[in-house]
Amino acid sequence: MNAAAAYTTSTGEAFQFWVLAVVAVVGALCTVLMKKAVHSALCLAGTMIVLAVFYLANGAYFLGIVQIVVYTGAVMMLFLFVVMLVGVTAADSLKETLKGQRWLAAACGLGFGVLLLAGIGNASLTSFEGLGKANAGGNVEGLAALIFTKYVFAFEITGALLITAAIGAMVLTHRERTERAATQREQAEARVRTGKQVPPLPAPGVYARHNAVDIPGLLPDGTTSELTVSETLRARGQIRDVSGEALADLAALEQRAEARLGRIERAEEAGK
Amino acid sequence: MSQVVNAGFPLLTATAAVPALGAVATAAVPAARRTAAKWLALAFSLATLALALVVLVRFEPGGEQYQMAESHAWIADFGVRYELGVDGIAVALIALTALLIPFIILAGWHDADPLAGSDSGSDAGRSYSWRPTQGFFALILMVEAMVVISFEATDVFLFYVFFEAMLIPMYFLIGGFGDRAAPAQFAAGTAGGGDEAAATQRSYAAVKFLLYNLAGGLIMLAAVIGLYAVTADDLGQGTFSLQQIVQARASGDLDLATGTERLLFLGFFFAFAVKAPLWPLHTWLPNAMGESTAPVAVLITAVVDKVGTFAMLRFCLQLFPEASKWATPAILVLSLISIVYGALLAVGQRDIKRLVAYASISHFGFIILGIFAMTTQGQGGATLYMVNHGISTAALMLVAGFLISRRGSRLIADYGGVQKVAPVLAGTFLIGGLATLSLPGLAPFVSEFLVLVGTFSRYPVIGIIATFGIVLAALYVLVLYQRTMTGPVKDEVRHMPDLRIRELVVVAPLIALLLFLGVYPKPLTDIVNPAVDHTLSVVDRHDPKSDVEPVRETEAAK
Amino acid sequence: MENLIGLLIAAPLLGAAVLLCGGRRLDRVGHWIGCVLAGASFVIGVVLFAHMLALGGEERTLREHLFSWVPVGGFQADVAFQLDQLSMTFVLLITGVGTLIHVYSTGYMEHDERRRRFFGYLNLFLAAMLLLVLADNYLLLYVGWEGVGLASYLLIGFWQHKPSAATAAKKAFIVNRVGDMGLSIAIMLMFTTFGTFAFGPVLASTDRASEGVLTAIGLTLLLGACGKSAQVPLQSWLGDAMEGPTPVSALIHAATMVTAGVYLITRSGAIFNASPDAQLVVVVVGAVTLLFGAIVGCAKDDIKKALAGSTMSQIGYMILAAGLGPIGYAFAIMHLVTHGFFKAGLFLGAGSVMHGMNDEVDMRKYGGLRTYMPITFVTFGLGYLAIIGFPGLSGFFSKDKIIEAAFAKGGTEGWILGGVALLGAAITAYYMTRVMIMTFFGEKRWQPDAEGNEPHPHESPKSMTIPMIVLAFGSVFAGGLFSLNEAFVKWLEPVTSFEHGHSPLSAGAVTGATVAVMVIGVALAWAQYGRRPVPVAAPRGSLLTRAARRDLLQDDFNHVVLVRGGEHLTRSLVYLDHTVVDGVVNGTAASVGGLSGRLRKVQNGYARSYAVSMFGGAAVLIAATLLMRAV
Amino acid sequence: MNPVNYLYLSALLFSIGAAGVLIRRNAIVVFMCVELMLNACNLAFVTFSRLHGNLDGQIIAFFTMVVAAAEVVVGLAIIVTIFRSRHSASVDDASLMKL
Repeated sequence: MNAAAAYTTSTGEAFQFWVLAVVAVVGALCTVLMKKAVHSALCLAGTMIVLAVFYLANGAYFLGIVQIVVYTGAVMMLFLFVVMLVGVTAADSLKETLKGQRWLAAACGLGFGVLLLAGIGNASLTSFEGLGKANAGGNVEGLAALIFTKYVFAFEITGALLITAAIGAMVLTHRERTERAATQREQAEARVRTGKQVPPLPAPGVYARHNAVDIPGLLPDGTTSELTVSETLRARGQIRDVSGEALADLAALEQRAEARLGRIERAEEAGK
Repeated sequence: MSQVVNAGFPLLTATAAVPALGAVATAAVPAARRTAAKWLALAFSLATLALALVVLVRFEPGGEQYQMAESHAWIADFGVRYELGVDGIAVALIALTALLIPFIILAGWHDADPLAGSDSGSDAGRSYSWRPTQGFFALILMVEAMVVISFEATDVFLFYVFFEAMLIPMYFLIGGFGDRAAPAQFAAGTAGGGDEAAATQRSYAAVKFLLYNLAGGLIMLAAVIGLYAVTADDLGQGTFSLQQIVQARASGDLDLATGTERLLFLGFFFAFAVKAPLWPLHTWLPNAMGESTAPVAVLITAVVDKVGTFAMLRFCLQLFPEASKWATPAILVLSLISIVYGALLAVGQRDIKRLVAYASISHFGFIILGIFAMTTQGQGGATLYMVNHGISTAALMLVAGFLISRRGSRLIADYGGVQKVAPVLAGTFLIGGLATLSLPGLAPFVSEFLVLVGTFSRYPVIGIIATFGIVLAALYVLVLYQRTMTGPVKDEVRHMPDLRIRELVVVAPLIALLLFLGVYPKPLTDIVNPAVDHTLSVVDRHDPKSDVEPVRETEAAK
Repeated sequence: MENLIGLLIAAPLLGAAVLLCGGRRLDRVGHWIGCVLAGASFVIGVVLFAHMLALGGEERTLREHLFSWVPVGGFQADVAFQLDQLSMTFVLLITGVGTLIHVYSTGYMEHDERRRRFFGYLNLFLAAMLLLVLADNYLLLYVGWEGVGLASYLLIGFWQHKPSAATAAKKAFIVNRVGDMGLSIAIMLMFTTFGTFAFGPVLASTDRASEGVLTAIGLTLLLGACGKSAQVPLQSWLGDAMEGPTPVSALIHAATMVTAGVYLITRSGAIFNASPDAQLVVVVVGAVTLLFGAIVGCAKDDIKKALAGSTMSQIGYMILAAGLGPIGYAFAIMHLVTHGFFKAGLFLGAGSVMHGMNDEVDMRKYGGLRTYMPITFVTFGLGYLAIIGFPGLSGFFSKDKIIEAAFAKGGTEGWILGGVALLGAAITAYYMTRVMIMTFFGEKRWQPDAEGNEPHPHESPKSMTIPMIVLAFGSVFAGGLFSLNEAFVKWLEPVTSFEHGHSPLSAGAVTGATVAVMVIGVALAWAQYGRRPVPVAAPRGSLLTRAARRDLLQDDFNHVVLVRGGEHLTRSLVYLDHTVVDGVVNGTAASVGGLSGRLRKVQNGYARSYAVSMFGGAAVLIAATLLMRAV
Repeated sequence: MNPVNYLYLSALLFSIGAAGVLIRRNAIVVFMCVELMLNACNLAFVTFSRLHGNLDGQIIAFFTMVVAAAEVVVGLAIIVTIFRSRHSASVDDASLMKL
């Protein structure tokens, strides 16, 4: 069946193409236009999956799988990790700093696209064999045969390249500690010397119903204390301020207590 | 090739090589041994002078055009040869160069000493590595070497290389070694501020000099390449050799299209006109001469600029005779403008050195006028003029330098009554000035009159207008002398010392030479005449005949 | 014998060299060296004169060829001398008077610490002047011509700490340069016309050249003569030249140098004879100057300036005579010689007076000096009589002849010229008498000067009086000797080809007229200055007087037109050179700088904008290739 | 349907990616756009291999993926380092080339 799918573009494939092509383009556009990096990453992943499907449809089964596994699986996840590292919610303002950059870029992209399309339109693409013969012995075997015969050197070199890249990545990201880490005593002395926040930081607000690190504790006057939340969350602006409802709960509690005490008094009168 | 390449001692190469070696040696002298460097440079320049005199003696005026020729392949692929040879004109100018350099070195004896006082502090810091004196004298010798070899080169490319390379040492000489007069001149501000201003002025002048000449040089380069292309087309194998090209043109193997020849001519002429300098390409000269020290100024105007006028004679006329004739009217008018214009501006100057500079512009006008008058008297006179102008300007400018170094100002207004306190200085200054206004009995008169006669005999009107130059010359020289030397003695100059021995040694020989060449220029004319005749035969122009055949002495005696 | 000619020049030249280079150690003997060498040259001159007399009239021209000076192509200039009767006359005059004045100067300059240099300059002048009159070609003459100009420059400006002196010297040199320009153009014309500029060939072949050319040559020569001889329009320098020491005024600006113009015209007689137009211009110039100088002389109160005006006027006579052609040359030279005697004498007298009067020059502050300095009075008086043409004294003979010749020019021209000459004679008598009276007669008018030291007029030392006496003798007898059966004319005839003029008036009538006008002039002057006392402060005077005091406004004209105009021209040119010629270049440089500065902004360092340009470039390339393919 | 449409699609995606590279300032997103461009190329390769009926196109696409992976690894490492040093992932902040 896949052989047949190889060299006749069936209406099914056409349908599939038109639907998925739209999806792919939309995904690509979102990748470019989304405000938050996370969203871009997800959209890109979607586009890549679509592309994987297209590979399969074009009879490149091995590549299709690799596309899903390596790209959508590994590379995109790597992206997401980095995004997390940098800060998911750190959205870069879309306000352009370079004068005219955006319009130039758009124009370039557009013009380039037009050029490519025009080029493809002019190209005389008459031949259409389909991969029937090539994939006769199985697609993977065919590729393997080529890789290990004709493209063996290129293959080896790409291997070397990968290793180098891996080492390079490690070298770049690894940070050697150049000076001895300060001991607790030293830190304490430093704190005393600087004179701010001598005791340990206060704990976050902990209540019967809420127990989370992102809730600041309340000061005696009922206002919140930023210090009680870890600064990473502070930096991301993810502090949940619940002081309002806490006070409301307190009020309700007292009222209920009043009621109970009242009932008790009535019970005493009935006993006489 | 009608020239015999003498296998003997390469005299011309030696003449150019000795100063070059001297430059290297002088530069290599350790920083502390300044005086040693000076003496070394002087010795080398004197050796060069000796060699130049040998050349002068061994040159037979009657002989073939280019003598003591040397010829070796240099860049075979492009037909570039290391080809040297001297005709009478070149011999005279080489002698002049070699003669002037020792005086320049002597005159600049203290000009490059590290300044005492004001910036000695900073100097002490650098004194291990900082070696201005060695640099100064090394650069002067380097310039001498390049000038000499470009007088000798008979290969256009070889000439071009050194014609351009000359700019580098000159640039550093102008920009690097200012006038000791500068601080006092800006006496309004603090001396330091004065130094500052002077330094900026200086670098401005140096850059201007460089850019002007580079522009000219680039255009010439284009013309040189064009020439090569043309020869390559017509002769099959391209060449830069002057003699080959001239012969080929004479024999008709090489005939340039009129347009091409004119373009090439203009390319060459532009470069030489900048160097000469010819109005309106002259404005670099006053700045350069004004800002640099007097010896360097002499080097510029008396030696380096001569290469320009010399090259007009040797290359422009001989390579492109037809185009030269075509361009003659325009060039004559330009040189005429230079003469009058330069003189008038000299009258209007307030700065001694700039005055001399504009005077030189006027004189260069005379030289170019003589060259393009295309008569024996004109070109002979022009050649003499190159030599005489070199000597006379050297005399005037060096004495002016001594004067300036005493008072520390270049402004004419700062002087007055010097004659009373320093009579010898004033006397030598006056003689230099009289030479500049070409008083009969001093060398420049002969050449100037020859130029005038030569021009007049072919272009009477131009000749007459040029004659106004001598009145203007009298005007600016005497005004300068009157304002500086005569009148009541100013307090600033009251204690000015008279010329010292070293300075007398510099000036006296020059003055003696001026007198000698003024009274008995025959040796020089004998050397120059054949060369001039040859040039004229190449251009084929002949002196106009006199209208009437005069009665001979015999019958006149009746 | 010929090679003595070189020595003639060499002696004073040597003196100049020794004195100027000798340095202080010669200060004590310097002046004597100068006198001895001048005298030596005079002796040589006399010897040559004797030798020449021994020869026959025809071969009296001695030549000496030293060496070839500037040989370039057809241009052959030699250093060669030619001593004929004309040159001989000048040689004797120059060396003779020169020596006397040297002697005089020893006394006059006694108290000047730069006396040695003064004598050096005087010797230099003698050498140059001798070269001028001995040269056998025009170029060599030109050398002498400028040489005397230089000497006069140095001597006028000798007291150069006085700004007035320095300015006067400069003015003299530059005005002369204008004349020299004429002379050099004349030489060029000769070279292009005849192919040579030696006296012999040129003068012998004038008949072969066209008259137009000859006129041009003549006029340019005249321009030169005007410069050197202070003729209108180039006369303005002579008055200021009196700033120089008095011996200088006597030697250079009265006796010798200023007469060089006359020598030039006489020497070039052949050219002028061949071109009547040139001659006409010459006589006009002479006549105008004659009156001009005389009028100026009447108005000056400065004794030297008055004498200078008189010099101008007398040279006007000579030029006039020279312009008359063969009938005048001889008399021009004769008047030149006699004038050399009496004018030198007068100047020396004036110098002696100033010497006694603390260098006071204003005649209104003199008066009655005849009793204080008798010798000066007598010699000055004899010179006075000579110049006004008192019968029997030398001035009488020479001037009378010139006036006669002027009439002999014939036609209305003759009458006009003769009349002018007569009028000049009258004015001469007038102003000379004025000088005489104001200086030596009347009561004394001098007062103590600013420092309060009263001048004590006294007779000058021997060294000064003796030359004055000798010159006085000359001014008395020279004319008479020369006129004894026309000795002088005959002597000069071989050179200047004399012919008798045919005057419409008889010689006697002319003489009578001359004497008559002379008497009238004297009488007028006596009436004005002799009968009533002379006011010390100069009266305002008539318009003419005031103009004449200012040299008839000629200087003002020069100042306004030439000096001021020149200043404006140069200043505007300097500005132009700085803004336009230089501005173009600097403008180009500046524009290039600005452009690069603007281009620099493209390199903003943002990777993205670089990327845009790269990407756009790629797009353009693709488009280009596609288009190529499409085409 | 004509498989050339795949090529058109790849061209479109490539242009969009390019525009993104030029427009976005967040280095990570820029990288994503680069990936997008690479994938577009891959699609073209694959399509061509199908059109011409041989597998070389796929091989090239395969190599492209490898290289892309390497590039991502190193690139992200660089981004992280930059972020550490200057607390920002904006490419404009790394504009030290400006004079």
